[in-house]
Amino acid sequence: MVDEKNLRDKAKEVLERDDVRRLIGWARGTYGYESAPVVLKDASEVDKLIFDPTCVQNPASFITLEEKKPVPRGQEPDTRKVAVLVKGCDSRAIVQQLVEKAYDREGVIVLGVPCTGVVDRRKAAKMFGDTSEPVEISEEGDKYVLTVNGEKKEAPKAELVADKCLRCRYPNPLVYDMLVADEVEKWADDEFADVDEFAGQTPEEKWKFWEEQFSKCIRCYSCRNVCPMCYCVECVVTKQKPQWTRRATDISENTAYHIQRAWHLAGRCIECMECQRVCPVDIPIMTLNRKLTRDVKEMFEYEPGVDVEAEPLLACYNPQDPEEYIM
Amino acid sequence: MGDFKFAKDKMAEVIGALKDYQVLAPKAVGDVLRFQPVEDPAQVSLDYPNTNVPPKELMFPETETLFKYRVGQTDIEPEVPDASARRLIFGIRPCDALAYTIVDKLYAWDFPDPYYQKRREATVLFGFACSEPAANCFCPSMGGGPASEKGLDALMFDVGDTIYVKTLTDKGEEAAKAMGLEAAGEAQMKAADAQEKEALAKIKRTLDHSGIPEKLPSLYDHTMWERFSDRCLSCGICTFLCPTCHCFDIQDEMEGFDGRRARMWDTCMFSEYTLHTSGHNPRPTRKERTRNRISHKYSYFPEKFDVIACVGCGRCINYCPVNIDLLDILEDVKKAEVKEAKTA
Amino acid sequence: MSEEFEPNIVAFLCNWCSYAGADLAGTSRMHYLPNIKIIRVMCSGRVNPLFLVNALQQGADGVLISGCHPGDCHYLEGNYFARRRFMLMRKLLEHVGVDPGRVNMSWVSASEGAKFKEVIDETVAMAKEAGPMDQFRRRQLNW
Amino acid sequence: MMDESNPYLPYIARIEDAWYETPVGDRAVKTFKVNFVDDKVWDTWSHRPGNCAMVGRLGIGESMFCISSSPTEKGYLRFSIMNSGGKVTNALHELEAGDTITVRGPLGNSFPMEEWEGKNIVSIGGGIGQAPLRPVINYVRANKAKYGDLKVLYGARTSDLHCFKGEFDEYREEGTACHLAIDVEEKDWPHFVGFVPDLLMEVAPKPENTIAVTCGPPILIKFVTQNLEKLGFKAEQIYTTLEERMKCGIGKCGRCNVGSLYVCKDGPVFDYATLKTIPEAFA
Repeated sequence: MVDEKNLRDKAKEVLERDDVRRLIGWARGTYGYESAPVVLKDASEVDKLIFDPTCVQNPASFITLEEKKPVPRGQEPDTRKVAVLVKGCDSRAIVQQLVEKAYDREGVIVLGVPCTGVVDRRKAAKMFGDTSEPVEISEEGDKYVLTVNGEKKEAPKAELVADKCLRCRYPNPLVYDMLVADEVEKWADDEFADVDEFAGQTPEEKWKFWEEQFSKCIRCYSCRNVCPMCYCVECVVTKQKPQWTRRATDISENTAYHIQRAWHLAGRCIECMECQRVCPVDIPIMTLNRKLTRDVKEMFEYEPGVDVEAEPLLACYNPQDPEEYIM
Repeated sequence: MGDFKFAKDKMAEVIGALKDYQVLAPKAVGDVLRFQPVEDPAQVSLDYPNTNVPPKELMFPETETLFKYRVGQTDIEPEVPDASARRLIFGIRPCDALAYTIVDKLYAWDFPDPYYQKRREATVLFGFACSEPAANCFCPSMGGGPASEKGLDALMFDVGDTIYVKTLTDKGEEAAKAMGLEAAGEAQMKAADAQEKEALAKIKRTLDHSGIPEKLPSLYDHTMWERFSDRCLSCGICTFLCPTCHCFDIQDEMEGFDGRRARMWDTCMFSEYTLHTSGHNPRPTRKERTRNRISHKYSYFPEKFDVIACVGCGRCINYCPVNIDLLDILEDVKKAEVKEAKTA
Repeated sequence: MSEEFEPNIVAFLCNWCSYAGADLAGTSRMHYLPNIKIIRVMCSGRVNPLFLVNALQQGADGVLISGCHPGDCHYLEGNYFARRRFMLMRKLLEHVGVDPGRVNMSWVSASEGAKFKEVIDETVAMAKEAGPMDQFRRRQLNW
Repeated sequence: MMDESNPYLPYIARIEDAWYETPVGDRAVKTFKVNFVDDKVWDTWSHRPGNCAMVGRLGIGESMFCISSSPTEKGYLRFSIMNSGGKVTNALHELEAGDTITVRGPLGNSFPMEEWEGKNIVSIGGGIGQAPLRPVINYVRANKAKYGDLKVLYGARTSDLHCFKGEFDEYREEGTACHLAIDVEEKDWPHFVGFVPDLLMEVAPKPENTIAVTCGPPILIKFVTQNLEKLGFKAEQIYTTLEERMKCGIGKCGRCNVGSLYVCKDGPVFDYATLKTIPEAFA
């Protein structure tokens, strides 16, 4: 369990430093089963910070989401650091961003939060209904205790926990400057059973599934924007010259978009599942990423986001790489 | 206008009787509801809080051809929808119908938009009163309500085994006749009244928007926007799923020698929305874009058209993945001191 | 009526080996199938996997990427990068339901005119088996 | 006016003549003199100085450009377009005489030429910003009796980059003051060297009964308006045109708003007094 007082004290300590510009963490949401990501700029605000199983979002996304205006002539750019609270899965995003040299390691202060799983709001809403009040959730043994509209409710952890946590192999942050709680023990492993199950279908069955899913897409690009690895300044799908993907929403362009999105995460996806969580039309986007994760692991024995010293997968090669289908 | 009813288990027959109309009703793909043409009337169900994607897409489709052409030729074929092809939206929620009346004003303003207007003319709106409002509904604060009649041609109430239909316009009356409905009695009307009161009581969230339209312009430089924009993803969920958001992009597409000019949904939350060719962007960061979204809905639109471009459907709150809560922002707007420190 | 389906194949050939191999096949008067539309690129490593998706969108029934044999790349390592990319892209497309026979890769050197003919024949045969690509082709959808 | 039943339908126009105003290359300015393929369009067409039109190419797209010919120039329209490297400007620059383009307009508001009757006019332009000022100048020249004194102040980085070079002598022959400027000293340049705001201070037009119209890069507009106020011009006497990204041109698609005003429909011409009330206008 994370002691919120300790978390806030550490955050305060960091925010009081002169060389820190902002701290990204979680605060209580305004309603429902999810917290709200929050960017603090002043030590006086640290009481807003929380950590509990509602903290599903990946704060690492918000490091690269910040748009910097051009610095006016005669002024110095603000080089102060960004502090960020991360769970184990979120920390992999930072590792991968560092692997890709998205920013300097010195530019960020990572406060690691060992995590024992977060709640999937969709599962919780199905079980306990919608609520216009924020729900507090605490973990007691293998149960979650929720306060929904003032009433205490209980549910087995396994039924509410997010899918990503069911196969979490990195509950403890992989990169950090300080931990705000003691490390926890790993409780799960990833056998890629979901990938195998899907891959067992015929091409017709697969396409029938994706045709239905992709045609739902409204191209709001939230899956792209929330992704901590999608930090290009100009995205290929919105590029006009040349225009690879058209803005029209039809099955052709939507499919092309989703293939491109998944492809650009090949060997980079760190499985925080944010893309799938944010989708307003419930497209199981991670099914594509999971397939690539598995293939990358099998073919190239590579796992993104675990080793800061690693080279990006597609920026390196091994002469012995598999080439079974090449004529 | 008239009061009618039909038995719930006769719904397929009632919809099937609408031979002269294309009937559109909510259809689920997985957990996601959208209005789609009814293929099998037996599949229509009225058991839902509201559709994920608002029915604005029926008047203003995600992608819509404006006209077609062929390379090297100078004739242009407009693709204006046929106003005589009648459609009936079965089960539209009162908030979404109210949204049409707001967007109507924009599309009727000076250069009337034939694409939107033709579709709108051809469509009959059969509303469905809410008995179980969702957690983030606040329609009564925006001039609507769970059984608001604004913009509707008929309003249905689910009263036990029966659906009570109250027709509100000639268009609605005509459709009700085509459905072959029987007359409703006192009992259904009373039940409907009771249901409306009950539903109203279930709506928890409220907004007092008085003063907001006048105050917003003075908060142009205010730091409060950053409190929300710092966690904004710059995605299009809030605007694409908003029943009153109406912005679009126009692009040309070529397929061999055939071409079309089409318009598609666009959103002020994307940075490329306002990006000039020169690279200059008048709204370069999420702060300006968030401010523009709220200001447009709550200040610029009412300034031009005398009505706030929001109906309180709660979709932008429900689907925002980072909990940017419209009501939260507006509470901050009300609290903000105009003199508060400007941004550095 | 039942005309046999003739697939459209877009082939990205590297300038130094495969394109020269195709040239050799031609000058040697070998007869290879005419279904292929060649796009000459400087190196197989230049082929962005998006080209492949875009080709399938624009009416290709199959795509072939061909470069120098591993170790023979004019730019030393371009084909190694290409190999990684297309191994993964093929798997991804397969997961979406695209017949893997539509995505082919080969190593053809400048002296392998005969191999080039074989590769083309095989690619066309596989695309024929997969049938017309109509899954996410642009067909003036919603026009 | 436009096809009232469908404001999205463009007219097809044929390019009668096309020439470069500035040396060919990056950010070159090319002027197109166009005429409608269907002569009947002229029966309903009427534009005013300051109006814009969506000019485009089928298959590429359309963008908003100001009509750079005055309504007093009959039988054709002129558009002066800078190749800013975008999809549409690039494609338009490929076109030559005989090619067709699409024109949708006239759009937006215009300079209140009637209100200005009897007043002196000062036109202050920089670079391609002269394009919306040219119709004002030509309109005043064609209606000399109705207006007072006309002064033209115009600058660009080099003398090559001056648009509408051939017309300056015409202005002078008619007795219109024409003050030119370049940023950097050039051999045999008889006119002013320096920025346009400085040129303005040197010419120092009197504010009495005078309207100042300015257009150019944002930085020029900013300093010109400042200097005009120094010279005693009131905000109501200063007019400028704005520009934003546009798609529909008729106030529907949303993107060109500055505050509650749509540049495409409520603009592009604004007086400085109005702009002062909208912080976003200078974003």
